[in-house]
Amino acid sequence: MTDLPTSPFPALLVGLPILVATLSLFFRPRGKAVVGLMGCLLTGGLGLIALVEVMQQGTVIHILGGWDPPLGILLRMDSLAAVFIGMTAVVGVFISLYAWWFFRAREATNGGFPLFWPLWLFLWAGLNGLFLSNDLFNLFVTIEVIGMSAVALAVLSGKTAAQIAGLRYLLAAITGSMAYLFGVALIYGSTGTLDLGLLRQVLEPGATTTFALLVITLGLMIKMAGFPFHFWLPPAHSSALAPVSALLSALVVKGAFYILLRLWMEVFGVSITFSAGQLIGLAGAIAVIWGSWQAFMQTSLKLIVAHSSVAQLGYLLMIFPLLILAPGVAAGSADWLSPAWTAGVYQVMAHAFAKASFFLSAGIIIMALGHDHKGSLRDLASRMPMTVMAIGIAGVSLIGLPPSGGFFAKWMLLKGIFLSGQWWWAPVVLAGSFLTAGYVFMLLRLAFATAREKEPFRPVPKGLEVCALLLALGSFLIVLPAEYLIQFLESSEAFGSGIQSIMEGGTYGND
Amino acid sequence: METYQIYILTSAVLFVIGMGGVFMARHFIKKIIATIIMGGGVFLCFVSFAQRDALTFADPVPHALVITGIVVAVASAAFALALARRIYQLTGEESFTNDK
Amino acid sequence: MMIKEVITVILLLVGCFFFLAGTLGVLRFPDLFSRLHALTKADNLGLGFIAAGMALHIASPWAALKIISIWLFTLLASSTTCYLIARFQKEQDQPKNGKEPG
Amino acid sequence: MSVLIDLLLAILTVYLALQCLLAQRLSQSVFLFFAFGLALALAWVRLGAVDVAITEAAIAAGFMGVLFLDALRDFSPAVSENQEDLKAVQNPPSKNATKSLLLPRLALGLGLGLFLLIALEAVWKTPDGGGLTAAAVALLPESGVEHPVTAVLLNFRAYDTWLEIGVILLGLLAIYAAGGINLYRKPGVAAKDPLLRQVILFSTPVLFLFGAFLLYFGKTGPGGAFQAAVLWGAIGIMLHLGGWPVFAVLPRWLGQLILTLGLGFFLVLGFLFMARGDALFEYPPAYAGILILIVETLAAISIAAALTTIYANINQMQEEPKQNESTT
Repeated sequence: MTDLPTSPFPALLVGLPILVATLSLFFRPRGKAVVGLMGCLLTGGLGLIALVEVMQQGTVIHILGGWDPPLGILLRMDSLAAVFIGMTAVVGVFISLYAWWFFRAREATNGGFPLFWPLWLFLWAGLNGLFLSNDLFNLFVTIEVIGMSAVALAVLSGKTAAQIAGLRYLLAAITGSMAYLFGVALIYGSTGTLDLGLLRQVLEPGATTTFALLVITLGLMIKMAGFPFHFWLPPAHSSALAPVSALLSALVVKGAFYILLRLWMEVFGVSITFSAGQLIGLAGAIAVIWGSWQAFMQTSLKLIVAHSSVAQLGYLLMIFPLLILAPGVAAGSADWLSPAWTAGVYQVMAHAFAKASFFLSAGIIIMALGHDHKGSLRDLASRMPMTVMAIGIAGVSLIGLPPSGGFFAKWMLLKGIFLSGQWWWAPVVLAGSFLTAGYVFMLLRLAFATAREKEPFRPVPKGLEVCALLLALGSFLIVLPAEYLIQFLESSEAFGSGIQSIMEGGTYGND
Repeated sequence: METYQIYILTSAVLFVIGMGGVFMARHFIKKIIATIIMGGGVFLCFVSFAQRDALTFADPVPHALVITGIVVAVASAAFALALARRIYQLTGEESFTNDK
Repeated sequence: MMIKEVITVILLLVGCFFFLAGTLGVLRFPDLFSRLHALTKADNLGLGFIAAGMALHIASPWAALKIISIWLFTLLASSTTCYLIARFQKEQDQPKNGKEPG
Repeated sequence: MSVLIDLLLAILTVYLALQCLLAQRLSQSVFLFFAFGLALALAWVRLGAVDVAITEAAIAAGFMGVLFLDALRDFSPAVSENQEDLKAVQNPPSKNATKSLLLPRLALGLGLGLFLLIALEAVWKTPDGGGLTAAAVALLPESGVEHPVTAVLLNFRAYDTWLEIGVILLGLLAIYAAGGINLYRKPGVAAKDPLLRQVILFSTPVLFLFGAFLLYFGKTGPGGAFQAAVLWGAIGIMLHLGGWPVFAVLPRWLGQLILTLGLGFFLVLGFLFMARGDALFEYPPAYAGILILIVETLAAISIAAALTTIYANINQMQEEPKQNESTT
């Protein structure tokens, strides 16, 4: 482990945003925004440079304090982490630019929400830290950084609805992290280490490991709003300021998913049964159908988009049953593992780009019209063609029509489903797509319909529309380097691996 | 029965009490207190293991983790309390109205 | 040696008695003022006896000093709190301008 | 005999936790919460975790308890009964409504009971992983301090501790975000009581000295930055209550500097050594002791300032006028 090349980037990716956030506190509101934006661009650039570094060098590490695990903490940047960091960098930079114009436009009335910048930089540092962390307890600290800054951003608007939703979100987040930490305590007690790499070697199956897996999964499911713990997500995401909604749905919920994936695949393999995977998949499937249906029934644009997040996150959970091999299936013969992993990573990226673009567009519409009732979208195509185009493109990616990133993800998911013979998931994927098509086309139909009476309309800065459109295009462009990207991802140990599930009925090792 | 075994059982009980409290309590403040009780259970679990693994002194790593954890938990609880009080000022509500 | 231990035990027992009396008082007394009285006076006395017993028991004078200072700080804190609570209650009991006591 | 004490303490802790959640009046909950925190602190002393006990008593029970106590001024001023009971009196629910509420609660209760059984089995059967005591002992001489917990906090796992100091600052920012957009508030109403002010003035230097003692003692025994910070934070809170709002009278930049010094210096020091070619937070063993002491001192100052400011902000939420609603 420690013979891997050392790089300063992992440390910088966490340290720098927090340093800039701290510095920005010294400035007055306008200065906070300038320093904050600079910090965001810097962090984004750093993320991309780090991605290139990993592409050239392979996995890099940073041994914090010079103390080897298990006593010390190791930051580890493999290709999976690098791709997530790169995605955060790109989406983060666009959202930051949008936020700059968005808050400039409202500076006169609301003071421009200067606290957005330090909080967002803290959030970014937390996300980078989470992707890089290789230590169970350190992961807890990073999810707390993410959780607190995310809730603080969500309540920034000062609206009552946002604050009630924010408190619900915060209580769910604290409960989730405490459940996670209970699992960590049990794992530490039974192995004496917190390092993921060492844990994989020493973790033994048993009642304690199974229970730890249960509470850790429970905690992370609460954090990523997996069914049935999705209740906090729609109100929190829909009541936040537009750039914040985009951040929350594009990036924050993916953090918990990333840990869940890593821990299941890299650490807890010894305790996972085939039916556990099916259960998670079932939760995902219900989320897909329920979330899409709810989105279809909503009347305001932001609520539609927020419910759609529940559904899109459901797809992510549906890759878990595919990655767990039934007893007796050899890992070598399972040719559906790579498509399933690809589906997961691409679903994360496509959703991040498309959903960010969707929320940013919703923010533009609210800024122009003053509200976001879906009926008001009438005749928007002639007045804001760029925004409607962004919604259209992002919507196509969410539905999963070719040649979008969303299509690629769902196609790979279906491929994995059929190759593995778990055909019962396929109708869910298709039904989800149809329901998504339902609400996306409903919105587009309204946008192109002629209005009976013209609503008052305020012009919005062009920069906002460009950011939303570029992000929407991003959800298509990610398909172009697919082949190269998958090849790169395969250099990560986790990517393409499956779990040899243990027999049902608990054949515990040392019971 | 050794000391650490008593407390480790207590830790599980506290964790479940706290978890139940988060879901079942109605008042904001009680929900926040419940999260702290949950945390108390988790930290007790860590510290019990530290005592079990003691040589000349108890295992220092869980102690350090717990100190970190307590501070983090208190920071989020303080934030939750601030939000709860703000909501009470704005609406006069002391619990989620459409609570499950 | 023997005598010192006997004195310690006696001091601890007396301290326990006062604590018990104080607790009983808090539970049984009718109103806030008499409860405060039980809580602060009897309990502080009890703590004082226990502290004295422990100080005698511990050989090192440095540790004994620490124990005594614990008692002094508790005295300071509890008398201040007692005074503040009592004053608050008194203000509540004598409403100005006919306002209802809350 | 000693098992009996532990058993009693364990039962007391569980009882207090339950009562705290079941209490009818909010004030009871809050006072039982103090008691719960102190019982837990005793449990930690029994388990040989003196550092944790001090932290628990000071931050979890003390600071958090004070915040809860302060919140009592706010929620349902005159009526302290549970809100649901009050509502039930005002408009008695139909039998159906009670029934529909009872069933999910029963299911939840049963589920929790089952969960408790699995949890008890899991913790009871935890295999002995051995912990990291031996590893920590082996590397202690290189850490620059003699107390193993301080070595883990400030050297072996300094990254976690640094992030944690960040979380405290983040908590303060989050409270600003929840309360509105003003970074600075004017001080609240000062306590007029002469006795209170005298007691506060008397306690301030004592608490300061005690905090400094804990901070320095952290090198060799239980104590350290967090414990010291809470004591110093208590000074700030008391001064605030006594009518000397320390942070509101400081110039703005100085206040910010004090708040961010711990986090910033910790990181900048780390970056400096990184520029030399070491890893982040890697200290040369020869200087580790003194560097850790400096980092701890600054961290303690910053945390104390953050705790004071958090209290001052939450304390003044009541007087804060309603913020005008803004459109998304």
